[in-house]
Amino acid sequence: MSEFDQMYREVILDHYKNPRGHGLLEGADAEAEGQNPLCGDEVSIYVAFGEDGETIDEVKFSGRGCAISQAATSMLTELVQGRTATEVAGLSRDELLDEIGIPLTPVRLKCALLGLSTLKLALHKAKGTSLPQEWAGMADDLDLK
Amino acid sequence: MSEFDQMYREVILDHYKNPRGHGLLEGADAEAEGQNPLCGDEVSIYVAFGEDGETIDEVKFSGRGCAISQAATSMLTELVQGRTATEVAGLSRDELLDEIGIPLTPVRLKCALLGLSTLKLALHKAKGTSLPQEWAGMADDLDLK
Amino acid sequence: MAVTTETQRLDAHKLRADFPVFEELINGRPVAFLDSAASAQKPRQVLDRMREFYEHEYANVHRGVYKLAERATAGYELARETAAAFVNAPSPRELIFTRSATEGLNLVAYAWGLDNLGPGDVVVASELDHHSNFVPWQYVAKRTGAEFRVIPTDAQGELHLDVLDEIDRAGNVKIVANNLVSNSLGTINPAEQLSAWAHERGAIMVVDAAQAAPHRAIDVQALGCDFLAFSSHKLCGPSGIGALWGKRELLEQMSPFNLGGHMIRQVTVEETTWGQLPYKFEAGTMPIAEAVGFAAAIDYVNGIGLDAIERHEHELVAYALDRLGDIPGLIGYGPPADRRAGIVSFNLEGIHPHDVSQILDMDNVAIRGGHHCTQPLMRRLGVAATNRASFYLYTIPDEIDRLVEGLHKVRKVLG
Amino acid sequence: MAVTTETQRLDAHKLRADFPVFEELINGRPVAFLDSAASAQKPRQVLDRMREFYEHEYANVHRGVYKLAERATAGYELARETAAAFVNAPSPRELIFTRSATEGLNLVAYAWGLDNLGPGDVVVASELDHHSNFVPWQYVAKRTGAEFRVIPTDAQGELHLDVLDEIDRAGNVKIVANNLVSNSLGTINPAEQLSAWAHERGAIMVVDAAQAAPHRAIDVQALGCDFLAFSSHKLCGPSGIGALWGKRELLEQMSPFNLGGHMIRQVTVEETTWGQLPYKFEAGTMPIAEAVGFAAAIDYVNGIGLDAIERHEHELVAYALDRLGDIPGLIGYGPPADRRAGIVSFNLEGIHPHDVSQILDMDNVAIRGGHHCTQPLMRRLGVAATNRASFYLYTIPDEIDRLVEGLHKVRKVLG
Ligand SMILES: Cc1ncc(COP(=O)(O)O)c(C=O)c1O
Ligand SMILES: Cc1ncc(COP(=O)(O)O)c(C=O)c1O
Repeated sequence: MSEFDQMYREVILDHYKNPRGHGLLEGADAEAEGQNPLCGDEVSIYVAFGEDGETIDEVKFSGRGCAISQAATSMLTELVQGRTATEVAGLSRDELLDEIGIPLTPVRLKCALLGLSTLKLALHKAKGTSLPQEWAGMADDLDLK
Repeated sequence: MSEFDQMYREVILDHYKNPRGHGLLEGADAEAEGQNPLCGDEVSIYVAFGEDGETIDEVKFSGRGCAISQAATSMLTELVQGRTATEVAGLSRDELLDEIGIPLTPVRLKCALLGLSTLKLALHKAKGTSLPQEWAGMADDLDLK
Repeated sequence: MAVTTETQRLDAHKLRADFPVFEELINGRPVAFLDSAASAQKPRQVLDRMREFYEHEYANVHRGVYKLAERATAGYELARETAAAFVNAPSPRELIFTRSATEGLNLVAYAWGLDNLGPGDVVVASELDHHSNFVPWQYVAKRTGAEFRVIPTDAQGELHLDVLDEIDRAGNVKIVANNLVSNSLGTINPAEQLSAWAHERGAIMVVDAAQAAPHRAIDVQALGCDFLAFSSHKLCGPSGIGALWGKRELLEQMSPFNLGGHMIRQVTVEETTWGQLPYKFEAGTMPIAEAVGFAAAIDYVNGIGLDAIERHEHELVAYALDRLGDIPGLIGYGPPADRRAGIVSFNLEGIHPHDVSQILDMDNVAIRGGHHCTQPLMRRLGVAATNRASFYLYTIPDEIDRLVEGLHKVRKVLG
Repeated sequence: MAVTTETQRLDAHKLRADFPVFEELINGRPVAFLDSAASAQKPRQVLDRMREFYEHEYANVHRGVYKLAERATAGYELARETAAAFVNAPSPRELIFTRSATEGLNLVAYAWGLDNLGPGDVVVASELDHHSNFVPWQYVAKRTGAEFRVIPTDAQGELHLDVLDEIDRAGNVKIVANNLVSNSLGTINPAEQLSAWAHERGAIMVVDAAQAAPHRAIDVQALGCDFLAFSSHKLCGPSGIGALWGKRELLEQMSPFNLGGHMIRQVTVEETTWGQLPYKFEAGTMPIAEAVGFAAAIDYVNGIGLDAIERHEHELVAYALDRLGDIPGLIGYGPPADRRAGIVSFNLEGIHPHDVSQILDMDNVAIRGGHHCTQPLMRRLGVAATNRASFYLYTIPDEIDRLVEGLHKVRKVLG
């Protein structure tokens, strides 16, 4: 497989062109915004919990940016659907990166993790907890709020 | 002749160890001080004119510094003795350098020309004229007053 | 018999042999390096000279009387003469080595600005300026209570000079800062005109020549400016060094900027007096080998001829604009070819510049996507970022062809 | 079984083969380079790495997504990690690249000092400090109305710490600045003790490690300081780059110093917000290849081992002090061998240091004569200048023998 096919492989392009979970969520239970100041990618994430106040019932995102950030965020919405907030707040970056399944340079890694970092912040904000050490570094590079 | 013999040749050492014109001159007609801030060499020059107010009757110097600056200033006092102020104010640096007769690097050149620069300033001050362009650059590097 | 004064042409194919970076092939092809506006590649001549300097002439400069120190000092001061002559400075004493163009501009902002600005004063930059010639002025204005005003640009990225009248009414104009060539759009700005306007008001004119110096002959006396900053790394020299030229009277009146070894005359506990120009502004150990490499780069560029370089880039821009015009959905920015330097900036409708440069990179075509350190300009253009291809003396039309091919592919994949 | 933890020895004769400068022979002998305290020579490993970087990995760093930009960014950021680890910084984000130690100290003086000092405050340096760690504090104190106080030294060049009580009564101590190793005398200063004293008073402690970092292991956490500056060129790395380590909380609270490209988050005409650490303090194009060379030098020095280097220099100093003791009319300065780094400073009675180094140079022995950028110390010692011989990992006893021989000759000629 050529470098090209690896990076913009079919599934990435599909998520980029037909993003899942794209849109707003009025009255979300958790939400946050993230930006990658290096390239201007922006994403806002909205989460609605189920009746248990724990299960992720619905997750939506809006934003603009490169194919990697948009596709990764779209894939993320599928990945976390139905899981618990606690579980997702602790989700490892590798789980998402495996799903994305393309080689990423340090610059592009930040694009790929923009959505997940923002989602984590949304969940931690909703729970009143703070981002774990491992993600705080990422939050320094990305503008999360 | 080795590099060594060239630089600290007999005549230089002689002027260094037995400086001519060393001392002060009370009530001098012209005087100035110079310093090489790069190495701390210092020299003060005093001139007495003859009755015509032009001929250099006596010239003395005091100061401390490296062998080159002290010997060069000593040689200078011999060189200008009996000449007119106008002549010496226009003396070319090469005339002194020929007399010194040793190879000089840019750093040591400033040592060698400290005395002459100071003498020129003394004469120009006495005449109320200013240092010519060519010497103004040297005066920037040396602290003359 | 008529004398024809045709500009010398350069042979980019031949010059490329001087640049080791083109020897590395990926899938049989060298990099199509179209990001020289960010930083240029280095010829062997520069690298060789630096190596030779480190191997045979290196020591700390000044004060040392031994042979290595003498050689190092001679190399460093010859570099100063070379850089001063390159911009036609009246004297090498007015040429201060800095880390970069950015540092040169900061030097003026701090050392001139902190002492000479206050409430009621106005500092002017433009929407077209690089952050390095924008943020320092904004910052020093804020620190001193002066006002910061910005000359806007039109949709093509040319300055709206008619706004100057209004700026004039805002207070005492003290500083006008502008880039000679815009790094985002290639616009060539009217520095002479701005200098004259500044001087009529008793203001100083600061020219950011970071993007101009590599590409066209610079003459500080003809520009009529008071300060001019440029960088080595953009003109085939090493990173880590740049130069600031300033008018002697101003430099002499100014406070120093960085303080420390070598820039002093006398230090006592009570007081310190400053050394002569240019040392007053060169505190501590300077980029010594870098200065020597910078001079080697200037020699290299001079050897080719700035007129030849300018002409070469001009031809490349015309060719590129022509070829890019064929790509559907391509939005170009910037003035017409005859009013710009070797830079083309564009977007592909609906496609993020990062994806464009990523896909181009897969075919070893290197361009830059981003805001190019000109966020105010991006805002004016209504975009977050653009793609930018920029050319230099080693650029060949084949690289532009590869860019165009690549863009077609981008559209096919992501369009 | 007892474990012996003998310090590794280094083999200076073997290491010399790494340094091309020693290949040039004059009258059959290489330079006896005894001026490493001013700047060190460079090993092939460093020069090779820089060349390789320029030939295969060079582009401007950050933002670029193409291969060369990626490689350059990786090289630059790896260099940051290397430099941060070298001084045991808690995080590479706290490691800011600068032009030199001097610039690092100025960064703190301006960016921390301008905002945090005022009348009633006290800034403290010492008589032993290099101008680069003296003049910036004096200057920023003057600009802000704070008081500048200096810890005096005794005749051997050791700090009179009993004066601290009096300094304490002069006002609110806000900054204590001191060098870890004196470049003029080799004195090793009590930085931990000064840090503790500073912190008891709510002051910040700034350590100038320019002369210490090449010669002994540095641990910013053990020193307990707030800022620490050092230079590449003194530890076998290229000129044009240095590093400043600072405590994260302080760096985050501080204003930036140089302003421009890359150090911003968002720029608008009204306001600019700063980027994250360390970029907030790295405006414009940085010394990219120099950072990579700096890291190669750190790797080189680490490969030999700082303990081995320290031991080697210690042996050389003891040998030199012993041999110099035989020269009639020689006046030595500085503390005993066991309390100093690899530097010996002396005068020959009645002979100007310039003549000493000039005559030594004729036999290709390179030492430095001058005030070594420590005029206040020279005043304390009652001299205008001293001769200084300084050692590094490639120094061999034979070079000290040549120095001693040369000094006998100086006395014969000029005594
Ligand atoms: C103790 C000390 N501090 C500061 C400096 C300044 O270092 P640099 O010239 O690399 O900025 C030096 C170097 O001479 C030094 O020896
Ligand atoms: C127009 C312009 N000004 C200033 C700069 C800053 O130059 P440097 O990064 O070399 O300091 C640049 C480089 O990007 C530029 O293009």
